Amino acid sequence: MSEKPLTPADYRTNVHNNWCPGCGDFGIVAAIQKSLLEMQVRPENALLVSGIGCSGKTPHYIGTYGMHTIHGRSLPIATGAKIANHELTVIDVSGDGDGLAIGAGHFVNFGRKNSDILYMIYNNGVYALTKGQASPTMDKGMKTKSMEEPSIKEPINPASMAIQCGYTFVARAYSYDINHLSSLIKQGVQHRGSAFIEIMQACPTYNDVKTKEYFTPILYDLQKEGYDAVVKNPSDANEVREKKLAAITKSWETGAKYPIGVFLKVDFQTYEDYLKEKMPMMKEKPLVKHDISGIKITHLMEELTF
Amino acid sequence: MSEKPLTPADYRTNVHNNWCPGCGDFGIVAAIQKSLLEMQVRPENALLVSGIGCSGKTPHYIGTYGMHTIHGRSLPIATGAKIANHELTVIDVSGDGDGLAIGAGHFVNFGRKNSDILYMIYNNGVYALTKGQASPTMDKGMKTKSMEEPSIKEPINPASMAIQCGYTFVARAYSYDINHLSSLIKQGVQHRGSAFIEIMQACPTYNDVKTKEYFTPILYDLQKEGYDAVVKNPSDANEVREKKLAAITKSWETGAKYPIGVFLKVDFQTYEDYLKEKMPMMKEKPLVKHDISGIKITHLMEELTF
Amino acid sequence: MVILNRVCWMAGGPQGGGVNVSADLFAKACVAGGLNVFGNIEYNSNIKGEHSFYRVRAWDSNIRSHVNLVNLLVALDSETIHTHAYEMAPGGGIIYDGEEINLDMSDKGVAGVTQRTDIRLFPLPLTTIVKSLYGPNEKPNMIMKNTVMVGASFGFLEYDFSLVERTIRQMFKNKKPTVADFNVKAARAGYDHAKENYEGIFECKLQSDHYYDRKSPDERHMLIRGNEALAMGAVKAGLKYYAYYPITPATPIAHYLEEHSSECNVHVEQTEDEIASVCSVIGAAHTGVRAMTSTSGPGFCLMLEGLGFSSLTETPIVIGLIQRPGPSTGMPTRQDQSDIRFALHAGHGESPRVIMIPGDVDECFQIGFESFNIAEKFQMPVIILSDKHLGESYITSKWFSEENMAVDRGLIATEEYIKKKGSYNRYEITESGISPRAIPGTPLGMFRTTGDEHTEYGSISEDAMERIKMMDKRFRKMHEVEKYYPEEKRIKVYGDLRADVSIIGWGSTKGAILDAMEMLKNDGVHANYLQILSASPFPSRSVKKFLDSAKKRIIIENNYSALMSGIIREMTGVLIEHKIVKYDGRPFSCDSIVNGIKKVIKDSPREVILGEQGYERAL
Amino acid sequence: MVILNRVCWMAGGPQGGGVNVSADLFAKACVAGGLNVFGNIEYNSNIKGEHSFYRVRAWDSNIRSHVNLVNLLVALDSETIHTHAYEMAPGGGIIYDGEEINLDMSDKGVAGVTQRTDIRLFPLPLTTIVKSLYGPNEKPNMIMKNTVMVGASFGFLEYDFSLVERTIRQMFKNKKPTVADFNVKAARAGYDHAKENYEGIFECKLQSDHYYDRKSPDERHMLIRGNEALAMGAVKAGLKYYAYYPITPATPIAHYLEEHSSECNVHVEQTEDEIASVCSVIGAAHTGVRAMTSTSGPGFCLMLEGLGFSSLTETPIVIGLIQRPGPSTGMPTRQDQSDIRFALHAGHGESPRVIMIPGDVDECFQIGFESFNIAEKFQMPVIILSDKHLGESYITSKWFSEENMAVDRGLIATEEYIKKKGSYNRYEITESGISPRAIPGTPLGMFRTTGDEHTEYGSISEDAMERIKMMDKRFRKMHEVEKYYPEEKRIKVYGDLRADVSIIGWGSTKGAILDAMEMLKNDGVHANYLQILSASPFPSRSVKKFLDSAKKRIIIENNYSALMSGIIREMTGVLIEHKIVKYDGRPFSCDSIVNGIKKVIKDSPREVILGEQGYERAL
Ligand SMILES: Cc1ncc(C[n+]2csc(CCOP(=O)(O)OP(=O)(O)O)c2C)c(N)n1
Ligand SMILES: Cc1ncc(C[n+]2csc(CCOP(=O)(O)OP(=O)(O)O)c2C)c(N)n1
Ligand code: SF4
Ligand code: SF4
Ligand SMILES: [Mg+2]
Ligand SMILES: [Mg+2]
Repeated sequence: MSEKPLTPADYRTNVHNNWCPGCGDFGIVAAIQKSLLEMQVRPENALLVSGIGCSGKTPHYIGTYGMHTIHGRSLPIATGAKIANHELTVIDVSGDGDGLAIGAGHFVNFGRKNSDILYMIYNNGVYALTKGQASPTMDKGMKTKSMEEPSIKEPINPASMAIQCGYTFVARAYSYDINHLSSLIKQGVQHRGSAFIEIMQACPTYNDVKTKEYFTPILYDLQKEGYDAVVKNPSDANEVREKKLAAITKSWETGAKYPIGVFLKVDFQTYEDYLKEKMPMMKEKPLVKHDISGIKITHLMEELTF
Repeated sequence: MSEKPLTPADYRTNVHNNWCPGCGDFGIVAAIQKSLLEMQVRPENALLVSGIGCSGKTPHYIGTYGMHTIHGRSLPIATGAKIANHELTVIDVSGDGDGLAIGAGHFVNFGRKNSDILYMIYNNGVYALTKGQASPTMDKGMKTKSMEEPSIKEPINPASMAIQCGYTFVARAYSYDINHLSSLIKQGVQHRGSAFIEIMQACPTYNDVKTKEYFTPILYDLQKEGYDAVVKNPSDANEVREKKLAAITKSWETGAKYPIGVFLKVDFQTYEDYLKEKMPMMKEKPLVKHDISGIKITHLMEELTF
Repeated sequence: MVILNRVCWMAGGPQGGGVNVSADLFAKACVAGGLNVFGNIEYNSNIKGEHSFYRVRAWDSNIRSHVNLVNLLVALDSETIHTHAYEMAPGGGIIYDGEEINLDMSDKGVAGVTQRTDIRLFPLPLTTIVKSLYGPNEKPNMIMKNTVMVGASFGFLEYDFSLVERTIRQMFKNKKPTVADFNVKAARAGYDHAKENYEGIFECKLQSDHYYDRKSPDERHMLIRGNEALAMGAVKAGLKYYAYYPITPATPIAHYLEEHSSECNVHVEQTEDEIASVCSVIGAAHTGVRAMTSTSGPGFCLMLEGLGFSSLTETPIVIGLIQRPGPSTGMPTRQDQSDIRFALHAGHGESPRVIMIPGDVDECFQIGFESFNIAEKFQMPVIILSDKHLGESYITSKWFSEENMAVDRGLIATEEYIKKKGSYNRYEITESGISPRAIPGTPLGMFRTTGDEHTEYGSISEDAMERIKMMDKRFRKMHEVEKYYPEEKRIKVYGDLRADVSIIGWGSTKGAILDAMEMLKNDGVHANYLQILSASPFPSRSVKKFLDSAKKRIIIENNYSALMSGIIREMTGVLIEHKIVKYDGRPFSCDSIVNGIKKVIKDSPREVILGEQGYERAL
Repeated sequence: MVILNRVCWMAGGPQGGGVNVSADLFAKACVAGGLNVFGNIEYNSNIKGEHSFYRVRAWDSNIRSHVNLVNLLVALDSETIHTHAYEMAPGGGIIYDGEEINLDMSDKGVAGVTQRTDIRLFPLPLTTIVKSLYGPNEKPNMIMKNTVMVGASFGFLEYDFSLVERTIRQMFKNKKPTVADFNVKAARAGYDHAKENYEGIFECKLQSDHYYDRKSPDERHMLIRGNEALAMGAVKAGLKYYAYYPITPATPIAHYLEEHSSECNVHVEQTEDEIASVCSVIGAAHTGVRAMTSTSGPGFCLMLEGLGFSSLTETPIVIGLIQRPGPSTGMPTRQDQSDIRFALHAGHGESPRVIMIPGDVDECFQIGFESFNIAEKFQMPVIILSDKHLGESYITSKWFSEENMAVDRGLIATEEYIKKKGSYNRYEITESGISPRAIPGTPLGMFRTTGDEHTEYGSISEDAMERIKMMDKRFRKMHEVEKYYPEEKRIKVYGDLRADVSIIGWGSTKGAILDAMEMLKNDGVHANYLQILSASPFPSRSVKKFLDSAKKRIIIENNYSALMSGIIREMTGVLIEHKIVKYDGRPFSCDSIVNGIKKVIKDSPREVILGEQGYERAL
């Protein structure tokens, strides 16, 4: 391989894009591409995994390896991929139905592992690809034009839930702010451990409430306002607890001021670090590079011989 | 039916119980029976739903209606039952594997509805019935005698998670403290909306770390220490937020002092209230009592006629 | 030559561009005039922009399928013209925006319409017409072009405009009155433009009130889809709880019920996934209400533990399985019939179930109703196997008869019953295998059910003899189902007993097969047709009888491996010699079936594989 | 009369009471002496207290199943005696705690042992013996009673005690040395007590080194279970990632691999559910490692979307499906063979897969290995269908041969390959249907896969012609599988070609069938037996050939509806006249099969249903 610097073209594909005009997803694709380019992650060393939904189509438009998988299951799939080759940059993207309805169990349990994957949920409040039913993030009392009646269920707050579930980098972004989002993606990829970004994604077709006009006046950048999300001493349980509570508090803000930016960052040992301790050969190289020809099982048979 | 007062015998069954000697589950059964008796809930008007696990066997030992269902799915099953007959007292009990691993998605999404069900998780840190693997509540670094290596995953804190997910009554109890537990069960049943009780359940067979000896010295009763869990004005969003944060903070306490008791109680409109508003006949009587013979669909055909 | 009351009309264009509304209007206006209509839609798993189209066949006689030829094409964009030019009937016409679309595209290398000299182009000045509808200070809404084109369609067809107007007013009756007014105006402008500029040029004509009299009470017709008919059957049966997770093509059932939730007192729950859907249905059914869920393949994959639990615990649930092409996400908005074996064997262990297969909207309604009686009488899950084509295609149908439809809830253990008996065992071993069930809330009926194997009382048992008794009990119920729902009801035979070819089919192929049989008859080929309406219990004797007396046997299936032929061989021993299959994600048209059958008659191939655009491969 | 080297020994008692450890010791000590052993366990879905038992058959010749008669019963409680008295062989003996259990229970109305005059009771003074092992200030541990009883067993059998001692030391080698010492002491005490008090009284004897020479390198034998053999095959194949969610009876595979994780560099992941198990396996396999999961019915229900995705995206995964009785939770710790149709048709849509069915531990090992080659060469899911009986029963087996086992990873698109080709299409249409796959990390190989139908490039396509091409491509691979894994490998035939009866079976019934055949031969009945090792691709021609040349055909299955007979009829047209089934949650013993076959020969019933305690029903 030539090692000349990568260009934007390296992150594109020729696949016809059929998202609606004005969809926030375009911005997300651009931000992923921008961040990979800026980090000079080689396309062959990145794997983008997605579920099913409008959001699910993302990998088709990005020139890395990609898996457009099944509804709600992208996280476990990404998990397996990461363990098979922990040198890959693995990014998982889900819709809010994908990740918080059918996939909620994986969302919760993935948080427990601190595996070095960046997970992003496109929060558009609706099941877009199935034509606009309420997703679990839709506000109670809210009604879009495609709904018969307003929602009567409390919404899930994805960022807050991620903090609760143990993700060690938690942020929120806005699909139309590509620069800010791509900077968060870079931080998320570079973070060692499980990173989560909730992306407020405009769906002009089905979500006629949470539009650009809705968001623009209320968004503010946590970091610009001096919010310090970083745990200085990860082995200080008190500091961790305080920072997490502060992060949850921030993530609950609504109304006239709606925060984007980083809520929490704490550096713990990653899941992959633990596995390397356990399996000597994984420390040397990723599982995928192990030579599997000619394995002998004599010692296993010996054990069962009396 | 004779309406003479109910006695303990009304809540028993003749089913042979095969839990291990000393299992905390015995205390839970006793507490459920005691609370139902004290509330004089008629056995025919209560439905106990469970999943699979040692915990799952609970309904067999209690003289109400009961459903011992499938692993991780007791909550959705309970949900359907409650809507079919909202006059029933519906109590759902799960194991921690049941409710927080395979069933975590339902746990999260049930919290959104404020349906009038009491949900209890038996937190014993292990998958007991499958012989002692770590459950999602097992502490990181902890190792029971049945495990090969210590757990390398962060635990889920069920009470905290319940607060995060929108349950409107959240408490923690201890399986060997039958009086306290049964008082919480009564509160949970009487609470209008989704109630959650995390029960620290001793499993002497597989969890040789979190034993009676472990718990006895550290447990303290929140209410005895004057902790006020009740939201006075549920329409005051600030008070709700403050109380929830305080509840989360409390639920995170560990070490020398470990709280049991009520973390949060807030009274919102229930899911069933909303449905009654929507369906006129449900206001009159539960769906199960509607007369379904001789329904006419003329008006539906009329609509499609041009 | 005038072709009267036999037109295949099509609208095509980008998704979200108004194809559906235009075609709805066209179809409904035809129905308003008493014509028979069959309409089917092909669209992508996409929200906006991809090409979609909607065919409407309006006919004087009772048609039940589409044909591949188009007489009149309304093209909302140029892609539509190039995509569909090949299927235009000779003499057919294409309506499009002459001011926007330039059809001289030979230099761009686009094949298609420019090479057809046998069709007519109707380039309407749409922008001009739409602008003319507005006042000088109003901003013209170009979406009105669609209405103009529908209006023009009726102009070419010389249809009675008052029917078009009435339909528009009915369609927009819930909007501001000006909306209807404006649409009428636009349609009229198109209508007039066509009449004025192309009078007599187009050979197809539509007349109203040809086939049936919409005013006579016994002759009332609806324009209905299979999904709606199914939902109506369920409402009629007393459905109280419907749970779903959105999935094409099953969602429309939920949306239909949601819209009618208040008036029908049916609760529709959108759950967090399909596991929760089926489980909440089990909870509701256990608690005594009639409850149902519907889904398509991916969702059904998630329902199997629930299905098995329902069968083992003898809880009566109904599941609609609306097929689409798999495996995996496959082709979410397309047509396929490949889940029949899956439905039969879904779930671990051996568990009795009933699988009912409607083939037309009337059967959707009947089965939508009857499934609940069967589920409750025999206390087992009933799967209704439908598909995208049956579920989403529109057809004119007489009003359903509501006669002789009695709700039968099966054996219920009431308080009185239990008192009389003295004790209550939920899973009492009986001769029929059916045990009266107590509904929670019933005094004295308290029992515990379990997904474990159990005693009559309902407690867990691992005893070998109890196991045998319980397995036998549950399977005995299948014999009872066979009596209640006898073979005569599980098959239908159409056509002469003595026929040249005998067709076997199931589900939504019915419409195209029946239409094809009529076409074949005109060509001197006499066919008969056995429709299988149940996969479990399987009508083995009737199927064998039919097959044994057949001359040339052809199975027709909308899947790759002709799954039903395997079931038939397993159940009857008969190997059907010829297969006609289609697995390209599209339904059969009647003309493609005619071609396939002719191929079989001519060359006797083992298998004919059909596809779009006349694709045909014989093995 | 002395019965030499043919003993059926059983230990029974409450779960958690030491049955397993006792029986392990007994079995291993027999193996240490070069005897053939078959051991199987019956236990409840319960942790402590319910009755469980463990049979060990120790034999001079190659046995592969249990028989229903017991020669020597070690009863840890009185329930064991009353439960198993009926199955004692005449002349058999029962060892129990004579100081605790009073067998004169006639007044309590307990039937059983008290009515058997043809067996011997060995009431040992266990408390006294155990106490005698301890010093005056030590607290005696009564669990030692179990070891005393095992020791006594060998005393009755006059076995070489040094083998018992050696086995104890090996079993406890990871504990403090005093543990082994103490157990040896306890066993010795039991041994001596039996020898001293009952010398010559018991007719069965065991001698060491009878059948094979454990010291010769080619004759090394292991005591192994199917689950372990499967895991060893997978390790040999280069397994790197194994995911699971706990479930009986599949968990032992995971535990075995977990124990060997560090030395074999296999990661074992306990996921949050079975959906995550199969999905993470897909992710790992896609990323280039050999990956597997195993489960039982309830878990398999949750894996179907993953299975379909794997088939459609051509991702090579291996799934072990270890059957247990369903439906639903059923009987979690018991035996059944009823998921074969489910495995065949699991998942919506039509998706190629391979289903391999081991019948003994050697085949578990072979298939555990070969499944990965097939999965990767043909890029599709492979299901290994095993069951509780095969997975959890112990058997002596020669060391597996590791000869001729080559890892074949199929077509991989390396950087060089792609460079040479100039471009890369992941789903390139090829004659074989197989397209080289690029592993993430490979420069130039970047592609996007999808569960939607797709183009060769891997992007979503809803085009009708692309669909046909892709379906054809995927199914073409099945033909390639048939070549690589030919019919000769998918069946095995045992016995004479010209036999009185021809048996057809699959999976774990193999051991009992082979043993039954030998027993029948002694009775003058000549049987042959066709073992089916693959459900997909199905060995239709070979099965038909075998059936066509058979005189009397009997299918034997551990399920209710003889599912394989349906598959055979579907695939070959042949209706097998006789069925022997068992669906009581227990495996066949060889003697029950002998009885079943004799019944068929005598009365020619359509079906014989067998159960425990000699239950037999003929239809
Ligand atoms: C098991 C399963 N159930 C249902 C579906 C249908 N389905 C496709 S996309 C989708 C929802 C998408 O919503 P979301 O995840 O929010 O993504 P968005 O389209 O909003 O980006 C659903 C339910 C499916 N593909 N698989
Ligand atoms: C789908 C499915 N997967 C796995 C199992 C096996 N299984 C039975 S109980 C159990 C775990 C029980 O653990 P928990 O929920 O914590 O309950 P406990 O036994 O500790 O009370 C599992 C995994 C099952 N029954 N169903
Ligand atoms: S429906 Fe919404 S989310 Fe989907 S492509 Fe259109 S705008 Fe984007
Ligand atoms: S294993 Fe644990 S949870 Fe299960 S019955 Fe025994 S003590 Fe109780
Ligand atoms: Mg969404
Ligand atoms: Mg537990």
